[in-house]
Amino acid sequence: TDLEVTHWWTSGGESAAVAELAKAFDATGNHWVDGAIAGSGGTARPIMISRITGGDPMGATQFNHGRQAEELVQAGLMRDLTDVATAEHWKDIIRPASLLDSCTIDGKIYCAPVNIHSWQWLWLSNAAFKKAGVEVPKNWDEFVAAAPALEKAGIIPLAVGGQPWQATGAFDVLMVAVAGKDTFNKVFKDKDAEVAAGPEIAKVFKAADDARRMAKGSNVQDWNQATNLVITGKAGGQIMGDWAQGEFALAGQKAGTDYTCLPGLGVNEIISTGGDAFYFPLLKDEEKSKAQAVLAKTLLDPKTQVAFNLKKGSLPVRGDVDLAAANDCMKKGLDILAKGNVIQGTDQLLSADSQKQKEDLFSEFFANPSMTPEDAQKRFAKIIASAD
Amino acid sequence: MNVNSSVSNSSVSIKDLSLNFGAVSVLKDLNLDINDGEFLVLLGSSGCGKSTLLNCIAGLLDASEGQIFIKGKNVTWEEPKDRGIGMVFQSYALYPQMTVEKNLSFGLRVAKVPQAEIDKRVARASEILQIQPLLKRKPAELSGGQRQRVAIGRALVRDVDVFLFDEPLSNLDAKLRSELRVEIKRLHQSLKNTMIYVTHDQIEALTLADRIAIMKSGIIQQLDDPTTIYNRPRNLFVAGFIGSPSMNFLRGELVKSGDGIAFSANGVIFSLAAYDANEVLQPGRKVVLGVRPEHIKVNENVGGEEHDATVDIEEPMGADNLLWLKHAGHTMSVRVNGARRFNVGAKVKLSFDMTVASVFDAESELRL
Amino acid sequence: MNVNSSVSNSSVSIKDLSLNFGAVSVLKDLNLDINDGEFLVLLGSSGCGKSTLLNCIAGLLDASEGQIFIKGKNVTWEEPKDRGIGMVFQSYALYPQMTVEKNLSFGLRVAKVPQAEIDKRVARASEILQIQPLLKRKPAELSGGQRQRVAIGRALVRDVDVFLFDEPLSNLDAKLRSELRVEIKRLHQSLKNTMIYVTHDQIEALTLADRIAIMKSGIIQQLDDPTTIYNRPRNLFVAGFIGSPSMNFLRGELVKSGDGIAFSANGVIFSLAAYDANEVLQPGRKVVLGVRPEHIKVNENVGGEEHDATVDIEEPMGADNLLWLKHAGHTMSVRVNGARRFNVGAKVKLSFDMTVASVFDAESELRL
Amino acid sequence: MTGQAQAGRPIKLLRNLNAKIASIPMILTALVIFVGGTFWTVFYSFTNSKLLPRLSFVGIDQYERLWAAPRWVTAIENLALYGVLSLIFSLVIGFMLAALMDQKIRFENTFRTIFLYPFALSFIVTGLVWQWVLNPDFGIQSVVRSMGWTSFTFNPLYTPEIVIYGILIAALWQGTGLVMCLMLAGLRGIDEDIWKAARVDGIPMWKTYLFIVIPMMRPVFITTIVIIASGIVKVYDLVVAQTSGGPGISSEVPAKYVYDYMFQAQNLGQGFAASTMMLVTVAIIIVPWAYLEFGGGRKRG
Amino acid sequence: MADVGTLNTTVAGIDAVAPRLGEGPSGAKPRPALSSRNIMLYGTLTIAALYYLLPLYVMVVTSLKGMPEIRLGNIFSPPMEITFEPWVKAWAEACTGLNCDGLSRGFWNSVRITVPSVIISIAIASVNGYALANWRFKGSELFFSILIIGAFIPYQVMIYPIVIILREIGIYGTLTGLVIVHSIFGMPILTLLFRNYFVSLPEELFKAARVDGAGFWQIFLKIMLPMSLPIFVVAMILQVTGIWNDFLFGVVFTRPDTYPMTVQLNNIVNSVQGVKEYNVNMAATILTGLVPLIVYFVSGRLFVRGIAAGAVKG
Ligand SMILES: Nc1ncnc2c1ncn2[C@@H]1O[C@H](COP(=O)(O)OP(=O)(O)OP(=O)(O)O)[C@@H](O)[C@H]1O
Ligand SMILES: Nc1ncnc2c1ncn2[C@@H]1O[C@H](COP(=O)(O)OP(=O)(O)OP(=O)(O)O)[C@@H](O)[C@H]1O
Ligand SMILES: [Mg+2]
Ligand SMILES: [Mg+2]
Repeated sequence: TDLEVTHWWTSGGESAAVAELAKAFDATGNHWVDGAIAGSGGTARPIMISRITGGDPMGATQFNHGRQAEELVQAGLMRDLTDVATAEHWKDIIRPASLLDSCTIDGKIYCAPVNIHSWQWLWLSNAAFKKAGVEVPKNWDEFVAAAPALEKAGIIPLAVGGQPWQATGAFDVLMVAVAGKDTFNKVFKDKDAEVAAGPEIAKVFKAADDARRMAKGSNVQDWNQATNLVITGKAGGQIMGDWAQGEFALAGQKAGTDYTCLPGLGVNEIISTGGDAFYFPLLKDEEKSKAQAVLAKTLLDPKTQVAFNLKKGSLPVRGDVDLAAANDCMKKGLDILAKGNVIQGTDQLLSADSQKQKEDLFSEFFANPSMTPEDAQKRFAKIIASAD
Repeated sequence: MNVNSSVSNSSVSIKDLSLNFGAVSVLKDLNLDINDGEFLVLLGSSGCGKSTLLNCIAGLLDASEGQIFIKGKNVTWEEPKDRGIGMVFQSYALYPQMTVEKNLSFGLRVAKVPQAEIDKRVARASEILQIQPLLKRKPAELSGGQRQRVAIGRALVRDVDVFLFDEPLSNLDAKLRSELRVEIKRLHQSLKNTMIYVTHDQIEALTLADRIAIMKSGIIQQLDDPTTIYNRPRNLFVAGFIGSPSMNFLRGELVKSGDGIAFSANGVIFSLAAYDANEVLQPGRKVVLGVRPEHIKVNENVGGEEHDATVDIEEPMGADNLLWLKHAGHTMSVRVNGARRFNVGAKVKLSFDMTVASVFDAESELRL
Repeated sequence: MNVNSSVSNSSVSIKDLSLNFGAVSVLKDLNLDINDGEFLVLLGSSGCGKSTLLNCIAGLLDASEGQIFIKGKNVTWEEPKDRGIGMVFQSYALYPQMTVEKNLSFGLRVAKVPQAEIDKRVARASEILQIQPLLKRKPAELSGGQRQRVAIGRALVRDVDVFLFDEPLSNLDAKLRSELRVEIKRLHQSLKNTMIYVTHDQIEALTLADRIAIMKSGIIQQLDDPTTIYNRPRNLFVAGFIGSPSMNFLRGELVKSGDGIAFSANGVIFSLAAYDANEVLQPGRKVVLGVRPEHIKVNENVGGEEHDATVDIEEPMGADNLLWLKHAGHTMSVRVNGARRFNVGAKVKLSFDMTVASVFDAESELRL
Repeated sequence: MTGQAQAGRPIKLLRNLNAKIASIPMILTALVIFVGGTFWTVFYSFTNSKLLPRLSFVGIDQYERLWAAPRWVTAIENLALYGVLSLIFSLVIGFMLAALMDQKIRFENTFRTIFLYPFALSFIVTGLVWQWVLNPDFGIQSVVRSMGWTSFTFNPLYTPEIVIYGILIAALWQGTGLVMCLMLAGLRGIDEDIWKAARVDGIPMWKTYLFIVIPMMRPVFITTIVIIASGIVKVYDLVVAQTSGGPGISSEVPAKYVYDYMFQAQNLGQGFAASTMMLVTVAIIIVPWAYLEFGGGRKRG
Repeated sequence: MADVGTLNTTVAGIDAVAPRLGEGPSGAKPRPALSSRNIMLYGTLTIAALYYLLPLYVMVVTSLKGMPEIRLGNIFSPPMEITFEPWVKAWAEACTGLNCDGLSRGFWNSVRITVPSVIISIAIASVNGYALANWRFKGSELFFSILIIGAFIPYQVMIYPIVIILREIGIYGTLTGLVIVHSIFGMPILTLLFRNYFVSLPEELFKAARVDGAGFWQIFLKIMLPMSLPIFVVAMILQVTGIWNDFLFGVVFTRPDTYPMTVQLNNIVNSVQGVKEYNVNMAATILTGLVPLIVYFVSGRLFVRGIAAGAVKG
């Protein structure tokens, strides 16, 4: 049966990963009709949602698991996957458990998580530092200290693309690194505006201010173009999720020799466990419904998980798969995961609305040097106060 | 059918017709009976509502109130095509993409008339109008006069009772205009249809009409045959409107003078002994005396007193010579034979032919 | 300055002027001398090149060949504004967003004339044209006649030697046209400027002109004063063009008849004893006889033989009555007094006034 | 008599029935989509609808939040600046080109085609091309630098203060051709005699244009302004393709705010409130114009 | 004919008085080709033309270069080595997600969307314009005013209600739905164009046809349509380019297998594989714009004429 699957994985590494999913699904005798929508989640999600609400749903669609599809589920537009999940014992194999919690609404499971993405990585170009004549930094502070040297060598210290979510993500990463897990949870989970206005967060804004200064002159839009700056040694480093690894891999670069990765910015080794999940709109067609179940199953199949996540540069959602082929960075991530040093991703904690407001704030903050950290913090606190 | 005895002997009959465009009332309680076979001209200056009236008769505009009968039938709410009318427009309104033949036959084809019948009628119309050689041409390849002939033909083929013309000759130059005028007259003499003809050219009105309806602001001022209209205008407006150059008007009052009545203005006395209706004239009344330019004689006494005047401007027009004279404080136009020439400033003697003059009440403006 | 003795006594002088639009030659080797203070009318049918000639004089079109002198100065290459001309257009060409006053003064302000002088000239022009009450209005708020008066005013304030008018009255209705005609005539009498006036209305030409130049296809057919043009047209074209309705033309030949010469057509003989130039007429020559409608008398002998005719159409026009008669195989128009009425089909007797008739050579079409 | 006539009087609704039937699509569009859709949107702007519309009213909360949002304020400021500039420049450039084209020039067709062709391209394409031409690393800046002026800086798309001008350049490139066409049509409609009268009066060409011809072209200008203005309010694709609103939020526009909040932020209420504000702006400009232009009903014979 | 004879005598008569040409300038005033006026005129036009041509030039040149050459820098320099690789790639090979058939699929989708949308939207709008110009009824002007104001409403305002409406009728995501959406949003400006044009046609023509007995449709089809070529060309051009270039509706109201070319273009341009392949992007951009460009080049002259007839009324 043909099943149309929409997603926004269109960059080099991403589409290679999708190909794995498609291959696995096609192997079950069905057919994966690819509905890639380029741009980013921001572009693609509205299209997916309007198709679902417009009564022309696809067979399956990618969302960041968390709160993006909450209302669709509440409106009864999404298919209940509890039967598949029970049959496949998802409760037991999926780790961390919070991933499945994010898929659960009123006790029913509505999505199949496929990977864990963590944001808390600093990617550094070894070549760039060599050219600038400084050691490859081991943590954020060293990186900031090395910035002048990089600049002198005509290298942009920190690559940040123009897309608003990149600036927001970088800030969240800085927050975990600078202020720690508790503050992070207080702000985003408990929506504590006082903390958000407090001295801890002020430090984070100070760091963000540094990052902003170091990011001047990036002149690129897409995250992978920014990554490309690092790959080519035009930029010193980039704060980006683990998906950036796919780009390094595609460029044939090796962790450790060509580039260095610092989880938690080398300060606080904590990673967030956001990620992607597939949702299945409610379909009238019996055949397709069956195919949906097959797809859900296939997605969590151990072999698929390995193949997909290796290409994607993300971590598998089940702890029982063998990831011998994983590279250095991935292994680091797995370690942290095993240690349980995890936090939930902001996608899971905040509504899309609050996320958007945050994006507006930080994209402005990063682009506009005349905005003081203090002002930005005030606005940040306001957003947190009204967040849901 | 609403056959009504009061309208059965007239071809087109309009009862209490009013028409408003929004708040503007264009036609006001208009009544008009047009006889079978009559050539009626609607004459009036621009904007007086002539076209509006014609469009009402044609059914192109809906009357606000009142009724229209054609051949005794109440057609107030009929579609134009069902009224038995044909219409000819100022701008010809030929269908530019069709040949003359197609133009003529369009209405018939729409009405699904059999082809043989169409051919016959087109042939007849084009023979009457002598446009056979043009049948295969498109309107753009015709001269103005030819176009207008085709436009008439289009009404002709429809074999209608009533022809409506809306200033059909206004777009033509003077020469063609007078030629086509004669043709239309001839057409009417041979077809003997009822024709309603709108114009603002008084020459057309005078030459063509059996009767003329003179309109002003949506009201018919006078409805009479051309001679009556010209010689016995009902009121000041009609008197001034008809005739070129205009009738000369003198404001003054009636006085007793010897045995009869006379008119006095600016201290000059004009005897009205010869005026045709002088029994109704009473001394003391404020009146306006109207004399047409051709009824004033220069240096040639036709009875009555003579008046001194000076030639101000001379306008030779070929057959006629138009003089503008200064006489007792006002300017007067006088038409003399084209062969008689005067110098500007020359002193002349005027003699007024009162048998054909008009006297109007100064207040009601009606002819006495 | 190219003062040239041959042109110094004329106000505008045109030498061998030719003008082509691409391959089309519109004016052909045209020569014209206009005297100081003369009112010259260019008369011709549409497309004959009148406007083109006027535009050449104004400098709005470049001549292809030839020269133009104004007041003795060769202005062939001058800009319009430096030629000492003012121009009045058919469509008025007023600047719509400016008040009348601004319209009048705009050219002067651009030319940096001192304000006091501007005021004086505007005041004078508006007094002459009696448009003082309109000075603050915009063109859209004026009637056609008022607009044309302002357009004349715009030429007036420029204090120019030569006025050019391009059909200034064509857009007005008949009544206004005759009023403004008189005004222009009066203006010329008081200003005594040279005026060149283009029209295709022969009444305007006849009444206004000191001399008329009749044009056809870019060539001047006759240049003479109105009386000569009317009574002694140089050729068939001019004869047919001037006069309304047209001169009646009869084709035939000259024959001997008794003591003198006569004209014979369709077997009918017209004695030419009274013709003014009958000494040049030789028997046997193919000629065209032209008689104006007002020179044919009905049931009234003016000498010569009488001819039988039948009334075909009668066109009463108020002061006159126009008869279309069938006479020996052709139609003839005759103008009689408006009071004389005839029935269609009535038999009448015609008498031709040969003293004012014209005889044209059938081949060269020139008047004999 | 009158009775008879009334009897014959057909039902008003049925007169010209065909015309009414033929207008049904228009009537439906006008009523259901434009009026209905608009009211629906305004109505739901008073709710706190998130991903799906729902009827939970929150008064004017959405509006308060809207006007407190720096991004919205920036977007409005940008729109005002962009709107005024693009209106002025389109008219000025379009008119000047039209005036030049009206000088009976040779190759008129060629020039016209050149000026008009960008209009055939979408804003997406326009945005991409100009993003490329203005790209500091490849485009004009780098070319000029490589010619020796190494300190030359022309990087509008990555400079928040002037990014809106970068968008303006692209918008003008795309749109002035049409304006030129409209103006040219207007110029050709001016009575030949006006030009002649002005020449006889000795008025220089530029003064004739400025004081006589332009005022006469009022209707053309109105039509043109309406066309340009309706495009300005809706500007979206161009910004998305060229800068995505960046750098930061410095090239945001209201239409993008609406789209982002409706769909990306999944806050329909906020998006509806923003679109209602856009609507109000439009209404303030347009309703008086539409009333003047169409409300009175044109006079016809 | 008479002319020749008269010409000679007339001219001869005047000749006797005045000698032939005097001194001084004669004939047309010489106008040098390189007058300062012409230099200004053509200079300005040429500079403007360069500004308009520059992006097209850059697009074409870039699309013919290989990536290494592009990275070298100068976007204005002509390609040292012409390669059609990017074109091939853009047309047939570029990937979005797993689909690597470039723009070719989108092209046919665009054709399938554009043709019916153009035809139907013009058909509806022309009938509207005709009804508004010639068959006014109570309220017709009101609906028209609403329509015109509607032209200003940002699309975003109405997308949501339209999605709901289409869903309710059950044609969301179908070609029919998209055609309806295009017809709706093309309606205001097209109706305005047609209405203005039909108003400018002589009303007497319409009256004559009514007297001839033709009804609503007969007058429209037999009398009005044949006279309306210029305005139909304008409408056609506007709609072909508008619909072909549309992105928002194409993306919201279709599904991936029927994505129009613009959406594919956006996908290709935004599906960055490592470094941006500017040459492929430019080739794709040109390919996408090709259809409207050709339409303009072919019928541009009629466009200007139609604009003069319909859009700009006095
Ligand atoms: N559709 C309309 N709406 C409003 N007023 C109109 C309309 N049509 C005509 N009028 C007005 O009605 C009056 C009469 O118009 P109508 O066309 O009948 O005049 P007319 O006598 O035919 O003039 P003309 O000689 O100029 O043709 C005019 O004042 C005109 O302004
Ligand atoms: N710009 C032009 N290009 C080509 N031919 C022209 C041009 N202007 C005028 N003509 C032609 O020159 C001839 C004379 O035109 P002109 O305008 O002088 O006629 P006119 O006597 O003024 O006619 P009307 O009485 O209609 O104003 C016409 O046949 C016309 O077609
Ligand atoms: Mg009328
Ligand atoms: Mg002319």
